[in-house]
Amino acid sequence: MDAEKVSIRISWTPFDPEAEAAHFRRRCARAGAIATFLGQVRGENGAVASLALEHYPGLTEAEIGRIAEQACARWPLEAVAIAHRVGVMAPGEPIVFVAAAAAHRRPAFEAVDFLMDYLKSEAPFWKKETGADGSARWIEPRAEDSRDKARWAPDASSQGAQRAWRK
Amino acid sequence: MDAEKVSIRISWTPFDPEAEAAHFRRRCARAGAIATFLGQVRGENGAVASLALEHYPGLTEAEIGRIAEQACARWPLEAVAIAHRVGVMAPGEPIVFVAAAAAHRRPAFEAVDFLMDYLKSEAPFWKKETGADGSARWIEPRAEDSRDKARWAPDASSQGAQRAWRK
Amino acid sequence: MAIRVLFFGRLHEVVGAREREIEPPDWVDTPAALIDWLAAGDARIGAALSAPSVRVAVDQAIVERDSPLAGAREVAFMPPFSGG
Amino acid sequence: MAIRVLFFGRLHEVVGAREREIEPPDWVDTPAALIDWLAAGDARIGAALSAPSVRVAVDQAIVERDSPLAGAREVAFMPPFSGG
Repeated sequence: MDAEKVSIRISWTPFDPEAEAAHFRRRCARAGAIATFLGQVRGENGAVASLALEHYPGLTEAEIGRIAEQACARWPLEAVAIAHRVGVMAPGEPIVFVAAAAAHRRPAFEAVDFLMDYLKSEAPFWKKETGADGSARWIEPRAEDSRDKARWAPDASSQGAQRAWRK
Repeated sequence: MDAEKVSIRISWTPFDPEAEAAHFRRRCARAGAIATFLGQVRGENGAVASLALEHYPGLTEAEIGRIAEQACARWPLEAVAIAHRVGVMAPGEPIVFVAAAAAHRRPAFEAVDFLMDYLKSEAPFWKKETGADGSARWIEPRAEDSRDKARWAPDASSQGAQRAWRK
Repeated sequence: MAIRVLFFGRLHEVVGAREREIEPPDWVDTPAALIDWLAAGDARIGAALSAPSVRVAVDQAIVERDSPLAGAREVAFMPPFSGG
Repeated sequence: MAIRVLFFGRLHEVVGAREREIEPPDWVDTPAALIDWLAAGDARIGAALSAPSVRVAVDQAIVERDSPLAGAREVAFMPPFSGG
């Protein structure tokens, strides 16, 4: 993996998305375009009390590394950062932060979009939501998540997949 | 315009993208998804000395407001922020910061992508680049920028335009 | 009545000014007529302001070149935008 | 040789453990055979581990259920991922 380009962090404690963003920006001050995504725990108007995320230490980092490598092979990226929280989180807390830097905006946008679709369904994380009423349920990928990921297949007709980016 | 949802800022002095992001996040702590884009002045390996951006005070804010309104009508957004620098900038300095918050990630991504395409070609800004050799040139939209914007037309076949988002 | 005319981007370099206070004659009743009047004696200015890519705003609203100019206080000539 | 078996997500609730140290007999030479052995006497465990949506990793590499298990130190059963 291109270790200079890719940074991956799994955190058991809350992380500060703006600190991650500032750190990332210092790594790629010459990039014209930086796209980011931040996922936060949804409280669903009080219906959700907490979210527990578990992962498979070692394999999770390796699989995220593979996903980031695919993004770097597909788009001319200057840098990629992925921070992912594990453990028990309260509504409003950051779960995932993804950033991609490139010379121009389209590869940066598409890479972050791609990374999120793959983190959702190709990285070993498991989410359990506990409701305000004490009920707990494991969250499994939605049909929408598979459709989103299918956009990146080599033969997909979506604009995201059609563009060929050269390094 | 939905003034509670939309924040627009034109700045003659450098702005701090992470401060903008932190402020935005405080406004939408309940959003599950926040997508951002940051544009920075490209130095082109020393070929560019500075970038001067002019705007049309009053009309620029109004046109950005119209663009943000279109985004809010098209996607179920919780908040939108746009910060745009004007004046003379050095390579590496932030030019534009766009953020969109939504319950889920696709509307947030698509709104930021849309906002950038429209800011490029529908908001009254003009860029003049001064080279390290002292030469100056006005920057005009590239063919790519029109193609990018065309993706959002009602009859475009791109995935971005095909999806119908309901409030 | 006096009209303030603004020239943005490369147009201010062609015209040689960022803005002008003018008092045009009565026949100048549309942006198109204003271009003819401003360009009198300088074909380069005429060509620059008439380019199809140039947008015109009257009192901070983007309009067509044949819109009425009656009562306008501010007219702006805007070459292609390049924000973001 | 002892194998450490990991059960992630809802599987640890079905199995009743996050991990188990086991010493399976020689005929347990693939993840599929390991499932049969682990599920002996508990059809619910068998059904949960056999579900097509469950992925198997051997020594931190995702593999098919009929891959060889010889020499494996760690086997993980992983229900559908839900990261991000």
